[in-house]
Amino acid sequence: MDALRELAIEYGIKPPDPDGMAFHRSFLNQIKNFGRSYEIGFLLEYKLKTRHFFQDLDLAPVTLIKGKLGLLPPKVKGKKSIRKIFAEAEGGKA
Amino acid sequence: MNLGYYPGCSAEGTGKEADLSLKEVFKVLDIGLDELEDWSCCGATSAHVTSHLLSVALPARNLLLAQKQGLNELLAPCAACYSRLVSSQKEMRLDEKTRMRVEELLEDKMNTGMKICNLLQVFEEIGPEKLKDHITADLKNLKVACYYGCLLVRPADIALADDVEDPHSMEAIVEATGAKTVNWNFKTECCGAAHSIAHTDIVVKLSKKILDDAIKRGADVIAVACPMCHSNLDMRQIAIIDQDKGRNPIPVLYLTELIGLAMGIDPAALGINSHYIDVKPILSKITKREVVCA
Amino acid sequence: MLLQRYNMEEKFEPKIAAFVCNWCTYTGADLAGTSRLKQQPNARLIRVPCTGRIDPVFIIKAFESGADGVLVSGCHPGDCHYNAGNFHARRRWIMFRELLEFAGIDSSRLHFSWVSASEGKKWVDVIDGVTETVRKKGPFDQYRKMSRKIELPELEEEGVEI
Amino acid sequence: MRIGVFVCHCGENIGRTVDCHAVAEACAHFPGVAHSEDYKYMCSDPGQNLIKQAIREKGLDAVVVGSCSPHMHEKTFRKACADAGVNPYMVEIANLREHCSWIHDDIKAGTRKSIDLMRFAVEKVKFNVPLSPIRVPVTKRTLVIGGGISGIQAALDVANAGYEVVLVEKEPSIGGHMSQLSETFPTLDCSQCILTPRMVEVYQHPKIKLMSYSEVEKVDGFIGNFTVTIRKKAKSIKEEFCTGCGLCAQKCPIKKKALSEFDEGLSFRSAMYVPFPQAVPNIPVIDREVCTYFKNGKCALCKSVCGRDAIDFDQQDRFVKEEVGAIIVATGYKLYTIDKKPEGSIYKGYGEYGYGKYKDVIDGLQFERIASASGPTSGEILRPSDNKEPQKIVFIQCVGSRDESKGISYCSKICCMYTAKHAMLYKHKVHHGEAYVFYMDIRSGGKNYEEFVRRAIEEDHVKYIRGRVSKIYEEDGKLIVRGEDTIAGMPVTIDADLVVLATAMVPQPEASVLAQTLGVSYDKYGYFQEVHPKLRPVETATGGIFLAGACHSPRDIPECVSMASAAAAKTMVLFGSDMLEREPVVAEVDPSTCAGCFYCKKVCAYNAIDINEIRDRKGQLQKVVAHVNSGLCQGCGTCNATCPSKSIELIGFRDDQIFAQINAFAEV
Amino acid sequence: MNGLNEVCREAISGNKAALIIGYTEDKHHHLKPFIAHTEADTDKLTYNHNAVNNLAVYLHRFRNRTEGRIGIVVKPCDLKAITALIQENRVKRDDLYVIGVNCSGVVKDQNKEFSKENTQIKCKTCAGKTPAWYDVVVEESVEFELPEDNNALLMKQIEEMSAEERLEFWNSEFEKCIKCYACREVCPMCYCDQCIVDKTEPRWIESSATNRANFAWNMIRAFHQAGRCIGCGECDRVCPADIPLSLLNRKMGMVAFKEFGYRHGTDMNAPTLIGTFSTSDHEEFIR
Repeated sequence: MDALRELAIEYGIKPPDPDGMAFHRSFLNQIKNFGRSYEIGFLLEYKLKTRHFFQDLDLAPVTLIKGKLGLLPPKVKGKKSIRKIFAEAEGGKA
Repeated sequence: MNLGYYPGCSAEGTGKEADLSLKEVFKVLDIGLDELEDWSCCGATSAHVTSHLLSVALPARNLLLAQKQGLNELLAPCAACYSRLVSSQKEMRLDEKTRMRVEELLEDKMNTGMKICNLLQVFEEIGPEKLKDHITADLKNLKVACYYGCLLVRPADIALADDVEDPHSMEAIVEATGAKTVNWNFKTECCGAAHSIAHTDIVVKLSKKILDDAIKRGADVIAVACPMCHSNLDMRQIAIIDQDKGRNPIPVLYLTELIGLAMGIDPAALGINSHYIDVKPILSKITKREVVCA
Repeated sequence: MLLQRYNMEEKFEPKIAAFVCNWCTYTGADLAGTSRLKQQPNARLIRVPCTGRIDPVFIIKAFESGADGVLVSGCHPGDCHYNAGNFHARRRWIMFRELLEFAGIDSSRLHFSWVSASEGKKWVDVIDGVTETVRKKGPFDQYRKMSRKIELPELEEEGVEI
Repeated sequence: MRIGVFVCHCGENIGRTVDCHAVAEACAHFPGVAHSEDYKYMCSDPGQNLIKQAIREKGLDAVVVGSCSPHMHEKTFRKACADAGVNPYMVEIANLREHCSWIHDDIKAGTRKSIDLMRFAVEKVKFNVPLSPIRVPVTKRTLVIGGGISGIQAALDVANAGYEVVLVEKEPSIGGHMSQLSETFPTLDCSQCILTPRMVEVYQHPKIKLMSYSEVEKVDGFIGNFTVTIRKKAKSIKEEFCTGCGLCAQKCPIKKKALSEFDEGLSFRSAMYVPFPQAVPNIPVIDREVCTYFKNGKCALCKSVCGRDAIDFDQQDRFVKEEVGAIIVATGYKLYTIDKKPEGSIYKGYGEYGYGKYKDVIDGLQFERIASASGPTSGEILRPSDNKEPQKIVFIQCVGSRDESKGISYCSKICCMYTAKHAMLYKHKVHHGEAYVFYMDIRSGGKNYEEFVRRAIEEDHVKYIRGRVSKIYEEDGKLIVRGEDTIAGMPVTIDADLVVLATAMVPQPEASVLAQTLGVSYDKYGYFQEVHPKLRPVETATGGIFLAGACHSPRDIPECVSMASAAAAKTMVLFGSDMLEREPVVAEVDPSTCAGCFYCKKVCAYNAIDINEIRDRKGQLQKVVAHVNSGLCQGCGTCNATCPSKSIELIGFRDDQIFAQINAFAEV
Repeated sequence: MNGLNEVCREAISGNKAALIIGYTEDKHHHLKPFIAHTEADTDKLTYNHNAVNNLAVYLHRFRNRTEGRIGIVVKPCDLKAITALIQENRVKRDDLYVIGVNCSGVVKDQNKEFSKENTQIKCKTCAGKTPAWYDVVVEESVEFELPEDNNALLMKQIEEMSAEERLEFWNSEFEKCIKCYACREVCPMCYCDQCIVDKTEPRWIESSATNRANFAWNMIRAFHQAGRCIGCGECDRVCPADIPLSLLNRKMGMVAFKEFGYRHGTDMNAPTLIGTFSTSDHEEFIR
């Protein structure tokens, strides 16, 4: 399954489930940029991608109060290696 | 005994109480946790559904760090992280080519022998006896539905559960705290997992079934050992309640929170009040154990 | 080397001692015969009930009697007429051939095979294969030399012929 | 020693590529050879007469024949020599045909090789010694272990042939699993109707000694001469007095303490009980675990009601010795433990199917009892939980069987058939009911078997779904069965009232223990191991011990019966002669040099080596040495090769005989 | 910790042992085996770097004796021999009273001082300075400089040779063999009442002084030790011709471990290597 999906992406076939793909892309972008998932950044990107601006807005305040959303992006030092991994994954198709 | 600790992203966000309670409980158990320095995300579902290399290399980076840090056992309390780390390790053990490719990327030799364990395994190792020694509160009035979800039992050769179809290891641990476990049907059903955001409807549908059965079997609370499951059963329960008003909510606790409560640790310290579904109702069922003097 | 032992025209024919079990390999060889499968004439079979009966010393003895190569063959694991004889034999061989190898007997002179009663063809392949390998390897003169009396230093001058 | 050499041309067969005359010439010059000749057909009468003649005229005491493979004519020539007064074991055969003439073209090479082969034989025969076959007396009695259909059949066959039989059954009654069955496939005739007469026949047979409620404790000796120790468990009843009136069992007040084994736990039985009405022998036993008398000395009601004063509370287990010549093992099977995995077992269990958790998830044998007229529901199909008639019933095949992950890789063979039977029985009794069968494959090999399954599908409209069930759980009194239909390629959910699991057949748990007692091998599951899977399927590696029925592998009634008869036939072959003749090719120990390291014992596959203590007159232990039980020894010689001091040798293939051949190699 | 003599005296007086196999010192200050039967005897017992003999070999003398346990002074390395003998049911654990000594190494040559050069090779590879098991243990283990493992080097050299060279090498060694069988006599694992070389009907090993006879003898000896030698190196020590006999045994030991993960004399309950088998024993060398 994963293999097929990966091939589809490789051949640029339009995903039947754009939201799902948007989710994964936005998620991975956070990791590419910050090394760990950065939920706010991720939600923003996702909403921009999918235009579901109002989804889960109700939950946002609660979540913030409960301190379940890190406001600042995480800081991982070894970003170099992570970037490298992504570069390889995106460039070197295999 | 010192244990390598890989918190995983959720520990910093939606699953922070998992992190808090784990640390508290291990303090009581007097087991040191060496947090993996500069750890990064395991890539989670998103990696393995989009790029095979990512799904191996991202966890590999962390394994390598652990190796450099001289850890010989690594605890990944998040079932998803655990699954990714082990899969990656296994793959590199079995597939020379992938391993070399990853080693090249990370510019270091990989030792694929490190022991990785999830919450259930670590508590099995600690053993119910040792747990019992630290139980101070009385949970005998508390009925718990132990929820494993997917990644604690599947894939069989990664999760290494006591029984793929009908696991009991979590029950054993929960019973050690003195709480009662309920016999229910959906302990290994899927909650919808990573669809939480993109397909909330699916998650709501699946999670509802799980919650319903737990309630029907008379559980006061659901115990989980996976932040993903937790946020689906806890956060998404709001939506579920919105859908059919008047249904009564059921709190969802991390295994470590439950143990923490049994150990008489201050609920706040365990992060209890950062749940979406209020946990207080069950706190009332937990009484101080009257100490019997011998 | 050949020339030392034989005059030009006669070409070296290896002597091969084959220890075979009665129930599988010997019968397999019979089958090769009844099927008229031609094979090299160098091997001489010594029939024992079971490979389990074969003492490693037999192999040394065979070399002492001037064998250039030795073949040991029996039933496939699990087919042993005596249930487990060949399993015990196999374990002995694992040890013994390492010992001989270490002592300087080249493994190309010592061969093992499983040949069942139905494997006439395989038996022929084994025999021809072994014969060829040993033929390539040449005569085992080195071992033959070992049967000379150990010379005592002072006798050397007088030069006892060997 | 005067050796005669005879070279056979085998017509052209040897003659074509071997100069037989030259071979005979050459042999004449071998030391020890007193006579050498060649002839066209040695195996022919004139050929044999040549040999006999030469033996007489030249006073030969050993003979070497160069001919075809010993597997062909060794016996012939041995006999010829024996007739002429030369010990048959002083004869050696050189295989000039299969191993020479037939496989070579070059006459020169062929002749040379033939001469070598002859030399080997001559050198060997010099070290041969006159031997006579080992003759052991045969006790013409058979022990049959297990009183199921296999044991019953074997016992009857042997007994009807006129030989005595001791039949040992560990339960209070014979009959085994077959007595529990309702109907039998593919004929749907009533199981007990065909079995009960057999059971009675066993009981009344003058040649059969039936020992129920007994177990084999110890087995000594070897083929033809076994001594078996049997434990007769205390029934707490003097059998000779009991008339089987059953009053004691009726009156026994302890009615609801023990579940009935016969009804597979679906009903209760009293502490004093007869397992089932047709039991043979019809003698009750007291279950001392639950009987109050054995708890606190109270009650003893049975004693007071028994008119014959047959009750004996102080009875102890008794040990009896039986002398037998052959043993037939027929210990049968049991069903795979479906609920949680028992400790240390290789079976993983099926917690997800909720067996033992939900009353209405039952196994095949339990359904047999429910469907059986003599069962707890007297044949009405009612489910255990509330005695209601199930409107929807689901049968699941291959529960355990063919499921590596649950510890069993083999197919239990009978489940496809009995599940079809169950479904039919259900449909015949609950016409409007729905029956579903989850299967992996339908394996209905056997006479009228496939037709039977088709009938279930086509006439009785049983719905077959190809696929596995992932889990079963209870919801509002229904059993929710969730599985997959792999043909439709979609998940299916059935809300059933009753679920029947066709659980795997496994050997009796004590089977492996018995196997060790008998000294026969068994596989990782505990099934007894035959010597040869094709040609000797009912014999074990230990002479005189035979297998019958499901203790060997899963099999149905007809197969059990035929295997039992086969085993019976084997014992009769054994009993055909008063003395057992065996090739004298057995190992022999030289106690003077044996160091008693017992490596020989370790490698012996037949437990043929026992420990012998040598003591002086004062009984002072001198040394401990190995000793070969020539009855058990099969003559493989593995001990000989293993012995470091060569204190144990294989007669007929002694070291000097083999060395002689190896040394002859020098002349090659 | 009590000294050797106290322990031994106590063993005899307390009927823990009927006799004690140990070491005593002769006038050249060499240690030699000594069997103490009485309390008085026990004073003669001693232990030091010169305790070279593997005393396990003397256990065979007391086979089948019934009264009392046999006390024996054991170095960690020699203990393997005893464990092995228990494995092969030559002695019973309960018939023994094992007086373990914490070893500080033993000499090669008793005439020289104990030093790095004069330390037995086995001390380098010794399983431990303390016996794996014992009834009582004595002596302090003192750290000492580990010797060079020349045998390992030699082994390597041999393995690098061609087959022909190897045979040449061993011939040149075996040529020196005078068939005195000291190697057999001193070996705790050679306990046959009559050795195969003494068997004349048929004769397994020719008595003639030929290389092939010597070769045959040494092969048979090595093979009979295959998976059984516990590496005490006594054969090396006593060989008057200084043939590196232990190399052959050591090689067999390595094979046993490589192929079957088996080490003789490490577990008194383990089944022996020869005499058992696994259906999965490797066989890629078999056609």
